[in-house]
Amino acid sequence: MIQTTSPEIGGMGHAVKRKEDARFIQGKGNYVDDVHLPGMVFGHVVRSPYGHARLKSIHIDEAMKVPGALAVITGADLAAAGLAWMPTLFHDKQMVLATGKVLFQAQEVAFCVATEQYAAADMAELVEVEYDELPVLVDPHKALDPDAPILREDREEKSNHIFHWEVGDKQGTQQAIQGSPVTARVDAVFQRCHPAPLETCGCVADFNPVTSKLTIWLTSQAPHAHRTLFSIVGGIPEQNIRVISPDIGGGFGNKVPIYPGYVCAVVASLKLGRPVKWIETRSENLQSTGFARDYHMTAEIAADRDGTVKALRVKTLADHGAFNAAAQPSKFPAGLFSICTGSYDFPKAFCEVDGVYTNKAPGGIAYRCSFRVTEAAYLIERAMDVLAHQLKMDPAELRLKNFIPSDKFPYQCPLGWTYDSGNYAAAMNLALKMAGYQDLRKEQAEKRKKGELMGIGISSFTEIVGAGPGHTFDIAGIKMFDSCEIRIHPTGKAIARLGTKSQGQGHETTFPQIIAQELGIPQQDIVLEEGDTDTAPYGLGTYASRSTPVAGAATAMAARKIRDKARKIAAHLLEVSEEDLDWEPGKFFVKGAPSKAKTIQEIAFAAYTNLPEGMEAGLEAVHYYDPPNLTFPFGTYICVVDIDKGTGEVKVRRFIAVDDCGNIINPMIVEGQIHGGLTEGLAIAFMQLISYDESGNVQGGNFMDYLLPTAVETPHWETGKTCTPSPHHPIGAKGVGESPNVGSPAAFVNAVVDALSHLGVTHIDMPIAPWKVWQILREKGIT
Amino acid sequence: MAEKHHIRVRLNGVDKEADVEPRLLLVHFIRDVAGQTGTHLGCDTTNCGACTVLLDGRPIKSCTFFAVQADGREIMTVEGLIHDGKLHPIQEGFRQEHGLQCGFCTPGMMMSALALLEKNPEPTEEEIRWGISGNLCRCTGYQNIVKAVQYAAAKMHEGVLV
Amino acid sequence: MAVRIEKTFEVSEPIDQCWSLLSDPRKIVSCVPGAKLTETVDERTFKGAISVKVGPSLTDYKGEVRIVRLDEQAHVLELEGKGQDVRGKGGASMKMTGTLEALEGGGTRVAAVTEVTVVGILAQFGGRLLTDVSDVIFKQFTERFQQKLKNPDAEPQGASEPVKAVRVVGSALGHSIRRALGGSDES
Amino acid sequence: MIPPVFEYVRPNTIPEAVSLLQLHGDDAKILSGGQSLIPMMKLRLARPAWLIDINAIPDLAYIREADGYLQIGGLTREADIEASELIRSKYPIIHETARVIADPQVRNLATIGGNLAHGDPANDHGATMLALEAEVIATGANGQRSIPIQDFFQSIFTTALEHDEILTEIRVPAPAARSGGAYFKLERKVGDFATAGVAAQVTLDSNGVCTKAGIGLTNVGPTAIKAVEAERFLRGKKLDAENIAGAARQAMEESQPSSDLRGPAEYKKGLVQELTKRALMRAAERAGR
Repeated sequence: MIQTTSPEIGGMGHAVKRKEDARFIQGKGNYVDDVHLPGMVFGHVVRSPYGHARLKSIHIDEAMKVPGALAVITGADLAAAGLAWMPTLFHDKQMVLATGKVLFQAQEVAFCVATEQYAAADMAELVEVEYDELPVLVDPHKALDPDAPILREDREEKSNHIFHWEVGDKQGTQQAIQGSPVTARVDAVFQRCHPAPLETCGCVADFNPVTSKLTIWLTSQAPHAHRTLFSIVGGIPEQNIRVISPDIGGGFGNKVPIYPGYVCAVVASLKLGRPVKWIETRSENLQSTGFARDYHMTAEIAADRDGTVKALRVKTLADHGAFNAAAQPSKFPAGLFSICTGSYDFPKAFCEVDGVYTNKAPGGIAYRCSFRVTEAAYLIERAMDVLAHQLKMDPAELRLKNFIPSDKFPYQCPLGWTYDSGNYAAAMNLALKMAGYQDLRKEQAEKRKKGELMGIGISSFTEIVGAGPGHTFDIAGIKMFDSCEIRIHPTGKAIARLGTKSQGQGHETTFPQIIAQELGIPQQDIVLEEGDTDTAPYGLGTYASRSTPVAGAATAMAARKIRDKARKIAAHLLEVSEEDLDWEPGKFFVKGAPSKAKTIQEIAFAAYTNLPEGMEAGLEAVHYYDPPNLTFPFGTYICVVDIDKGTGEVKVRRFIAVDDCGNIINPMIVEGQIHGGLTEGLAIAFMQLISYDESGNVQGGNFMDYLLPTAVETPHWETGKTCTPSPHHPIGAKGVGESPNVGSPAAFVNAVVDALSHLGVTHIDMPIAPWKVWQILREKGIT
Repeated sequence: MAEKHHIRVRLNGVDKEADVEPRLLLVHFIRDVAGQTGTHLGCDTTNCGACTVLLDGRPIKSCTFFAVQADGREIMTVEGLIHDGKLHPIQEGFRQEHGLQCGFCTPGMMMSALALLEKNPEPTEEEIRWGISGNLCRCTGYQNIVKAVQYAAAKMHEGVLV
Repeated sequence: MAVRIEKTFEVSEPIDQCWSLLSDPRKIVSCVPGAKLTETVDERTFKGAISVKVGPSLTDYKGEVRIVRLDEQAHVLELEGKGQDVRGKGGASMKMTGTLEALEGGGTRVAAVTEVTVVGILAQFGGRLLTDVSDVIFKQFTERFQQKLKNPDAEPQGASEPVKAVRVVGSALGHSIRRALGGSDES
Repeated sequence: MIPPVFEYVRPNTIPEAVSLLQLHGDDAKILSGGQSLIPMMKLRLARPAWLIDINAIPDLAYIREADGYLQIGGLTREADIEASELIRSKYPIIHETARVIADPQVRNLATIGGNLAHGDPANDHGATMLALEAEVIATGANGQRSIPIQDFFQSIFTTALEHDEILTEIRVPAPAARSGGAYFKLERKVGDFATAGVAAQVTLDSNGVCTKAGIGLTNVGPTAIKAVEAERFLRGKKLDAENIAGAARQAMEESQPSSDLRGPAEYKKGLVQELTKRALMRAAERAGR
């Protein structure tokens, strides 16, 4: 267990108020759109209204007549520079500006640049593009039909099939299912949705012709990786590129990929020798940048009559849109989807996934999620409820029966992962107690007698976060380590720089708390910097809850290097041998003589003034941490809903969330992360949907129809926690950002289905809109 | 190019004059002409509320109002909250109760909350949720924003500042 | 996004007169609100433009109309139209089958099946309006068709002006309101 | 999102505004609250060459009772209607309508005149005014004329207003004793257009028999719809569960919804039935008080 430091030091476990807030609450944040440079000009993207069409011609003359017009860049221009296509983050390529044809509505076709933002928008209307419509493919189930149009002419294989991937014991699972007395099956679609951070994507690209240095202010969750990719794609020497990721207005995975707009702005700046700003509109953000999910899944569970699970078989169709732009660094095409056995002790399992192209926006990004763990958690938690329903067993009881027992960790799951730690029953029991589960079931029974509809939904999810390890995860070959550099100033104050990038997670507050914990330097004496590739050590960025598991570990390790050197200096100052020294946060003292001590501040000063013979000056360290394994946070969520039979509306009456993310750095921030993640889960379960009509028109491509909950739709969250430290993490932490978003959708859906289960309802696809519930009630003759 | 109009707007207590195109949106006047970038833009369809400012004391969405309409009127933005170097209780509340994460919605959110408290100094939780229902937040789940507003209500009640 | 509109109406004029109007794009176009032909590519293909105005919103399309079937005997006409929003925000295509049937007593029954497909921003934002708007447009077409039969040479009033719901109202309003009011005239 | 270029003029009197409308004809639009028009301009779905801003014209924003009417000035903001003590106490149906329009910021600008004149079937006041049998006062070159609300909505986005007329006032006849009304709206989230909305206004006699009933429907047809058959059905009947159910069925028959992202047409019809029930019950309850 972590030793508690004093409030003055403010190490781990203290609810320290956030340092970053000072600027945000005064409107002094510095987001990309706030960057204003002398001579800056503005870009605006011309987009295709068609989902699938051949480009016949592009006429720019009228556009160039707009006062202030500077340039119109087309795919042909980029092709001439070899930049018409760029690599995606997952073994595919994507068009920067369309050449030949367009493959989805809102695809980038041309880039207008003008001296004023308004003029650039006017130009975009006047670029005349002639299209020849082609048959549109929007249904992934039809992508492999013989008569389906082939979308990707650039590929060798004349097929819309991207990949087939399978893992596990196919035959053993098959046999187990055939021989099993009970099998439960669910067909579930995890709908296409979008992270929609409140700040859209954008950049300011500033190429200085004199120094040939390219500086890019970028809405980037991974500035270093982006610098390397810009260098590889653009052929610009990496030392001449500086990516600055300033304040980011939320990311949730949306700001991991590199988007065509960025590349166009860079090209325009190279061409014009002026800073070029490009900021997405909201419609552009929802219609063209990384969508998430769109997994069409089937799960079958084989079990004994007493509910003991025997095997799990999962088959999934993955709709990646026009390009496989999945922003995921694992070696597996479906990322971490094979965590789909969840919290349960399945002897056998088999999982297969096929990816296909459609005329939809490219992506498959991890929306507050570790690369498909959300889809996996949703599927298994839905399937367990279907099994419980089939066995007429209480869903809590069924889960308790099948949990991986806490003494079985580290646990080797049948699909290859080694769970580091867990105590699922403890989290579940606390949640049941907080909810008053038995009373709720009684209330439900009474309500049913009166014909009222109330439901209780449970989700006991397992997470898998903290990518690396480097042997399994990389971006463009770069292993998924992360980094921290700490410098202690002579006065004992410090600056730390990391390879991650906060988008609201509060790194400026939490990482200094780790250093305070390790070195005893008060957290307010430590400044933290991120997001400037010219100053921060190389890192892979912030997403998939990896900052604490990876960069957090790097921070602790760097601090420990400093402590080791400090010990030598302290021994020198106290004229004893290192072995004679004991450490407590803030000082070394002579064993048995606590008064004979040197504070870390005194030691820091000595590091520049009074060193042992032959020791180099200074007190700093950098550490690159490649985790030995992922971490496995978990929890149990319980949702209580009431349904209005007349309108089909679902009211979330209560939601209890018990999370276990190991040792906690700042409980206030962890709680805030959980509130936010649950609210995004609520939105996914009931509101968020990006769909396409048969003509390829995107539906839900703006905030009028892409529904985000307001304070009114959002319930009051009840949170609790258990603590099972990660055995392999230097400070026993696990990461928490995505847990509530991964674990909650199943709880909401399970609650609604539970309310209707006595009518024989076993599944409803998300988002659960009132009309869906109403239709079911009418079918069942309930009015 | 339409005829420009000369406007004078009282922005956070200071007169700001400019010749503007009629189509210039107030939010762009505030951000680009007056250079006060605390007011943000989050959508195209008047949904998100990130651009919320006070027009003669009432919250409006400055992305759906032309600068020329603001001629001769008073605009208050997040930059106008601080008073003699002292934070407004609503600002304190957001920090104390962890009412913000990425900070992008925060300025607009605070302006709506402030307007609510001036109309209704002791709002219930439900009234607070309705009062900020024109502002979207993607990070906090609103729970701590509600607490922040309650904190500010109590503070303002004590007559601390204002 | 597609809508299908099937409409039938009867006119007192004989079938041949109706056919000569229906089968000649140069004539029939003047019955289509907001539409005009700008160029004759060949006897079956024409370039044209149409403006569609819905309340405050106005969209201008330019494109091509093609006669895919012209069956003198069966009195069947099949038209295909494709248009692109001149400001690059979308497009629309139309398939129309018009069939004439002679009635006892010399009149003619005109049956038209039209399928309109819209892509782009109108489909994104105007989806909820599409059906109602198409209805309005078709009602005006009917009126103009009858007008044109009575008086072949006269340009129907406002022929090439944008479809304007306000102009569309006219007599068509009569039924639609009555329908809305459940067939009562008391209010 | 950037609106297209337009010219802006801000007249100080109605005659000025009217003559500007006549001068610029179809190229001109009135700018009132702008909360429907400006978003359409930003999407470049609307591109008026002239905006005539009527916000500087005095005495167009008021809420008062006079000559047996509740009179609401065309330029009255939804927020002021929502906050009006007079309306909250005597016309709760109008209060309930105003408070569910868009969101607080939008209601601070949006006006009741704009809400009606826009002619969008999704706008909420239409149904309520149909239920209340209000009159629209239009001011044009030849002065004022009164348009019964049931003749006002002509087709989608189209009203009886002439191009050179301005909606200057909406008049609601003061309800007789034992009258009550209510507005029920189902929306996907706060700020959304109605999936369906129902306004109901009833007057009872001393025996609780319905002497007058007004029912308006939001966003279930090309215009706001007055459910006259449902109204007729109720006249002379007690507002018991059975009759209310009957009227609700009628209202459903009179609705003409089309399917969209808010749900299939049949669901919307079901909603009309359900919300009509709820609105009538609440209205009857209020009338009884």
